[in-house]
Amino acid sequence: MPSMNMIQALNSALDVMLGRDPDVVIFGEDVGYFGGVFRVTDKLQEKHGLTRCFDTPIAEGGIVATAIGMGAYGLRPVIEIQFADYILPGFDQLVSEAARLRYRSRGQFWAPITVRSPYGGGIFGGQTHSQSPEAIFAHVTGLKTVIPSNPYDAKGLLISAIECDDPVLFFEPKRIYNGPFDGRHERQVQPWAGHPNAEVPEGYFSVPLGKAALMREGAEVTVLAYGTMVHVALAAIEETGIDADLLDLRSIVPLDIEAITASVKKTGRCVILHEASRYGGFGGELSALVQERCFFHLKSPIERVTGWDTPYPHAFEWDYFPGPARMAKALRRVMEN
Amino acid sequence: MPSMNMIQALNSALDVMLGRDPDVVIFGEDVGYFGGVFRVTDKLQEKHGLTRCFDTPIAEGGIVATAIGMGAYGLRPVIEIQFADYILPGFDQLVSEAARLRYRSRGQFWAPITVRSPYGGGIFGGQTHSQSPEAIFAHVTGLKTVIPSNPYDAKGLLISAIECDDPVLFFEPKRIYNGPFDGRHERQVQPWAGHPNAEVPEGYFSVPLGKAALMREGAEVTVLAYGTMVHVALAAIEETGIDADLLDLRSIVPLDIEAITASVKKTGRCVILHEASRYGGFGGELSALVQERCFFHLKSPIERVTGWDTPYPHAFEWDYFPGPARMAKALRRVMEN
Amino acid sequence: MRLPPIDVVEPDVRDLPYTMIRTLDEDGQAVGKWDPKLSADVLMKGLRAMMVTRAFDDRMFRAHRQGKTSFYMKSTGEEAISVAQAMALRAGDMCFPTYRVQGWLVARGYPLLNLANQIFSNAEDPLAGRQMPVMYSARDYGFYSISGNLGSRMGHAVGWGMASAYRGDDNIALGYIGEGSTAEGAFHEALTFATVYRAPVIVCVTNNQWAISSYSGIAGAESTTFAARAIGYGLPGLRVDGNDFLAVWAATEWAAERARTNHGPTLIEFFTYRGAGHSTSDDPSKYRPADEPQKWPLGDPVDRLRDHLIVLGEWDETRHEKLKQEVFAEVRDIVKQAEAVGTLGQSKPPLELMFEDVFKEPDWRIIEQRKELGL
Amino acid sequence: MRLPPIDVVEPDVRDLPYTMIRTLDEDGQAVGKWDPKLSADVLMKGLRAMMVTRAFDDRMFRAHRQGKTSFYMKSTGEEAISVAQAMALRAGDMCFPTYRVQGWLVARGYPLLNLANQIFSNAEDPLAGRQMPVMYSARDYGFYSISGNLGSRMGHAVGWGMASAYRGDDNIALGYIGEGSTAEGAFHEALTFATVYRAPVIVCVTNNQWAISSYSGIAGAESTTFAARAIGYGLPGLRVDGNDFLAVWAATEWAAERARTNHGPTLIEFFTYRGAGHSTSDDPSKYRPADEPQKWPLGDPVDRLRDHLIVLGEWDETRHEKLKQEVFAEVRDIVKQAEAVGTLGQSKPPLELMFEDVFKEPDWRIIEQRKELGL
Ligand SMILES: Cc1ncc(C[n+]2csc(CCOP(=O)(O)OP(=O)(O)O)c2C)c(N)n1
Ligand SMILES: Cc1ncc(C[n+]2csc(CCOP(=O)(O)OP(=O)(O)O)c2C)c(N)n1
Ligand SMILES: [Mg+2]
Ligand SMILES: [Mg+2]
Repeated sequence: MPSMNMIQALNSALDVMLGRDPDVVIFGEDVGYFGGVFRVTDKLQEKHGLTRCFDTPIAEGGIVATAIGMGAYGLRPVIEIQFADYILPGFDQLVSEAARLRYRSRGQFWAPITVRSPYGGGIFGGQTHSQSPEAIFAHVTGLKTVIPSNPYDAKGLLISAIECDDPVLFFEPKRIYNGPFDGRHERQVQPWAGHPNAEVPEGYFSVPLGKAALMREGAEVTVLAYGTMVHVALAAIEETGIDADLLDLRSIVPLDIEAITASVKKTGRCVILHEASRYGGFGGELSALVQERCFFHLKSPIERVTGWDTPYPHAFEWDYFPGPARMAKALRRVMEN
Repeated sequence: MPSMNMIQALNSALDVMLGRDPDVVIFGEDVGYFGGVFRVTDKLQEKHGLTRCFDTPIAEGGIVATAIGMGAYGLRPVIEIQFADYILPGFDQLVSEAARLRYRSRGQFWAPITVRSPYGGGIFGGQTHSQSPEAIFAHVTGLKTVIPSNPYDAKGLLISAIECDDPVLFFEPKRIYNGPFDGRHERQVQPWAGHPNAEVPEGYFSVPLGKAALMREGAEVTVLAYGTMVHVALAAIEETGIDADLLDLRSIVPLDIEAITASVKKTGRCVILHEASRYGGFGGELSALVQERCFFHLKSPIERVTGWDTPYPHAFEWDYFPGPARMAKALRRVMEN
Repeated sequence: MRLPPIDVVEPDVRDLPYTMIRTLDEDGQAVGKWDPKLSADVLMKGLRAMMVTRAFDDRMFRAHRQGKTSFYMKSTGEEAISVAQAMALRAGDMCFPTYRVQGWLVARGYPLLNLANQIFSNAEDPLAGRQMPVMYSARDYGFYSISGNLGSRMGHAVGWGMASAYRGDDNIALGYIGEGSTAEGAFHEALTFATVYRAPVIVCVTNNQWAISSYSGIAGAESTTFAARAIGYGLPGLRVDGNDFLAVWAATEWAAERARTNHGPTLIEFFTYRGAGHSTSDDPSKYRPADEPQKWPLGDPVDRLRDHLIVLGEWDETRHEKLKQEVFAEVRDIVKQAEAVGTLGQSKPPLELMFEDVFKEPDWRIIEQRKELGL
Repeated sequence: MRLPPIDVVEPDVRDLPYTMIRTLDEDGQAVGKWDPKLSADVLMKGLRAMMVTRAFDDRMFRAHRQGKTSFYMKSTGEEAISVAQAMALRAGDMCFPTYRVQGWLVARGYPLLNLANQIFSNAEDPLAGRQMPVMYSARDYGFYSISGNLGSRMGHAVGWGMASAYRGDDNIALGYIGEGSTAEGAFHEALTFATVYRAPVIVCVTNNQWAISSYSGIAGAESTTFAARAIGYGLPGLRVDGNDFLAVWAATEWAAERARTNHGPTLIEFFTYRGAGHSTSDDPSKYRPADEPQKWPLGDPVDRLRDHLIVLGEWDETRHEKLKQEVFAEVRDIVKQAEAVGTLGQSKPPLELMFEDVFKEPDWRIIEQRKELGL
């Protein structure tokens, strides 16, 4: 099986879907001729033509609105928002329109759109090229939110997102586009090559939305993570030698609640890890759900390891980023009870 | 002391601040000559002049952007977004600009703006005149979010918000503008007149941001609520006869974490009540914070009583709205342990 | 007033945004090159649809006063726009409506009973009680889903039109927006996309002079016309007497043919007047002279079409009065049927429907919460 | 090309968006009514500021290749716009910049050392390491806080100008936006507010032909000019040769006087060319001919001003070469000073600063989290 990095896997998913379904169209800022600032749509215009993959004006609200209108006609638009930080001008379109169209029209119209966007930090992108806005979308009824952590899932989940008849936010952890970064930034960068999840089939396959992946099985604590943080969690687990169940959530809407509760009932402990700032972040929802469903199994408080409640600070990236050291501390703390 | 309903109290706060501070300007859709669709700015233009209180074009992003620019110059704009549902076109301005300006400019510029907006349901306003978006703002570092539950607090908190040098979201529970609605919609509407918190001083006074109000003292369970839900909680507490501490949070950023933890450590139980849909709502953050800080004091799982995870359904308003019956059930459940 | 060929480019028609296209003169004669030369049958059909729309609006406004519905919005004085456009466009075309174009549904034959059932939020509400009154959706009648938030669907019209072109269909999109709502950024983004992709779309600004309590000046009307916005994008812009059924029809046909033959988008400002209050929640006497509607110089679209038919010898006062009563009775009877099903609070759709269509398939949250409600 | 009085209304200048205002002809002569008639000293000051800006850009671009900074963006070829405008406007005026107008800071005398320290994110970074390189903020130099997100500060310029007018001050605001970013809804909302409130603001569209890999057509340039956007609002729109220092100056003075004397906003399109790649992350050879910059018909703003000074007899090649070396050395020495403080990763501001200025006063979250980090 060919080895792909995350960019190649995403590109392959788009290529496959353009080939399979004439209703799939791809557009966004610089995605056409240029192939996207992160090269995810590289060569797709050349191969599938100008009407299948094209550039748009710089107006995220307009990009989403256009996609919704196309979706209402019957197409399956896959749009790219160049950085998740720049999705906010399109927020009203996503919340007031895409998320609500099916419900308010009683199923007469719907928006089968996929919104791809690189998110998260770790690339010295500063305040507006590093944020993790997943929590504000998770709160919006009618939107699905997917976050892959490796090339295999990236391709399989993106294909599922495109085939889904609901609007899907597909956040791509840009820090792991080229390698499985585990937060140890002082170490040399690792490529995906050789990683088991970098073995990606050439053709069509899909990974279902709403199913978490058990990345590591253990008895002492349950770790919940997604995106880049899955790799950070693994590093911390190794470092501490604590025997943890590590769940890669893969999608936060729909959420694999069964897998989460089953694991916490088994381990009696839970640590949640995400890059976004803590207050009001998705970790709060996860903590509440676990507490509600596993209260009598819990041996120690559920912990959240997250970014700080500050804007993303350029020069302090590694002080802000919740790396293995902070995660290891939390793992040791929960083991004290 | 004069008795005021919430609209009169808010109007009085604006009137007082226009009188005290020449830098205060008020604007928004229909707020000038007309006095606002909910009459909160009634007569202010007539009394203070066209340049102090005026109408704007229908563009929420433009309204917020204009306020930020004025704030950077040195004014203290107080803007009205006609319904909280319509704040989303201004979301990027609030998050990417207002919330971040002080931090990114290292204090050279800041946005001392107050964004007033009627929010919440209970008035048969349907999908786009009923939503409660507080959670998405609470997650944004750099924004404060205030929600009053009665006329006295409404005036005192609004004055504090206007005097605050940080951007403040000021959500007004429109269902209780005219009376303390407790969710028992089949009963006759109550006016504010006669309610102790409807006694409001004519002149200047303020209620600090970040201090919860203990609306009722009890030993068995802690109830956390804000806005309309404070009254719903009271009704449920009476109905069940359960001896509850009821905290009216009044602001969710900053949050009165001391009051919350002290109360839960005392009672060992906690029920959180909000109108917004549950998943990713602010209740999740509250639940997580309480669990992290009071874990070893908890006798039973922290419960969340909220709106359902559907868009706000017009005809099913009272099936969606988390009224006293649902709240009472939760109170009884937590008392089982 | 000249009638330019449909393949004009904007520089050739840069004067049009500053004039006004009219066909019906003071005496009810159709004059000038823009006369669409419609048959008497078509004119009669249009007249009737406008009268039904107005009668229905009046009835529902009263129904609100009687507590039978939570909310209502009238289109009084603006009926010519939606009715003429619904008739001038094809079945495959899609309009992206505002809450003030119910005339489209009437002209297209959407059952009034559906409208009434939605307005009463009763068990037969076609949108299952999920939407307010007037926020209709009727795909089969070329009527896209309305929502309370303003301006945000113009971009959907552009995308829908682009999809039609992508598929090689010749369906076109028509988007409505009030003059006040043109201030929203979404309006500009839609026009930019329409321009760049040459989308088959007609952008209609219904300038009824008011946005709740604000005069059109709040959106910039004191500096130029709304039709002139088109020049900023290099698009043809027309300014049309919106109370002139024939002018509305002709301008719409011209723009539709441009769109269908791939000559790109057209922006049309319909100059009209909001005859009633903004909605049942509004009291216009608070901000405009009570007699302003009567004083409106461009007249009433129903009267003007009636007079034209009379001038043509196809119609007279007595028949008009008879038709008025007939229409009144028709509306009354249908509303009675809806009332029999139930009005606000007395009847509502099955509760399970609250939980459907959030997603195509419910996830565990919906399933659990439905159980919590005992369903 | 006529020079209209500053109290013109848009209909009187509806032709200007379709022409181009130029003063420097092929031979370096200043011709026409728009010649601002500047003294040789002023011209020299401008020439030097443009040369410093370019030398600094080149140095920093190399610094990135050497891993000394995380990111950089050059303004090569566009220096005349920011330099001439910084000089033509007053100390009390405020510009709302893009990331491509560093010439403003150079012309206003902002210490190059501050720029370099921010670019290296070192201990002396004036913004405490919170911002990327090039996202400057310098209130005392009339330079508003830049952020990565595009278009969203034009409305701040309008509000700032309105506040100045409210206070009775005569400070005006100048907002910059790239031609690609004019597609954002925020641009339209800002123009609508500026129009409705007659704000003392100059809206500058720097049309450098490219938006990363997209040609200006992606924002609508194939249908009309960006200056023509002004007509849509009834505002005067000027289209100016942005590589002509004198024309930029004259157009800016004209618009500034209009704003200062309460004649309202002006939109100016500066026609220029992005001489370098979009940023250090970009490779323009992927999407445009390598020799396009050389082929650019409107020339290089530095060369054109140099030639003009030579024609005036105020300057010659040898002195120009000497100045070039002098400027090079000045930049080199200052950058060396900054390198001595430290470059990316080797030096950074005190960590406590990460937690300051989130709010005016930290709340318990900040205080607890600072402790968690052991501060
Ligand atoms: C995004 C948004 N902002 C504000 C409102 C509140 N609102 C409802 S109707 C209206 C006035 C609209 O005026 P106009 O666009 O002229 O349409 P008209 O009512 O005149 O047909 C306003 C401000 C809204 N519904 N949506
Ligand atoms: C809201 C937003 N969307 C997208 C981007 C990504 N982006 C950064 S620069 C750029 C191109 C801007 O082009 P233009 O406005 O012409 O300015 P120029 O770079 O040519 O000076 C884009 C798309 C962004 N920074 N902000
Ligand atoms: Mg209107
Ligand atoms: Mg550009």
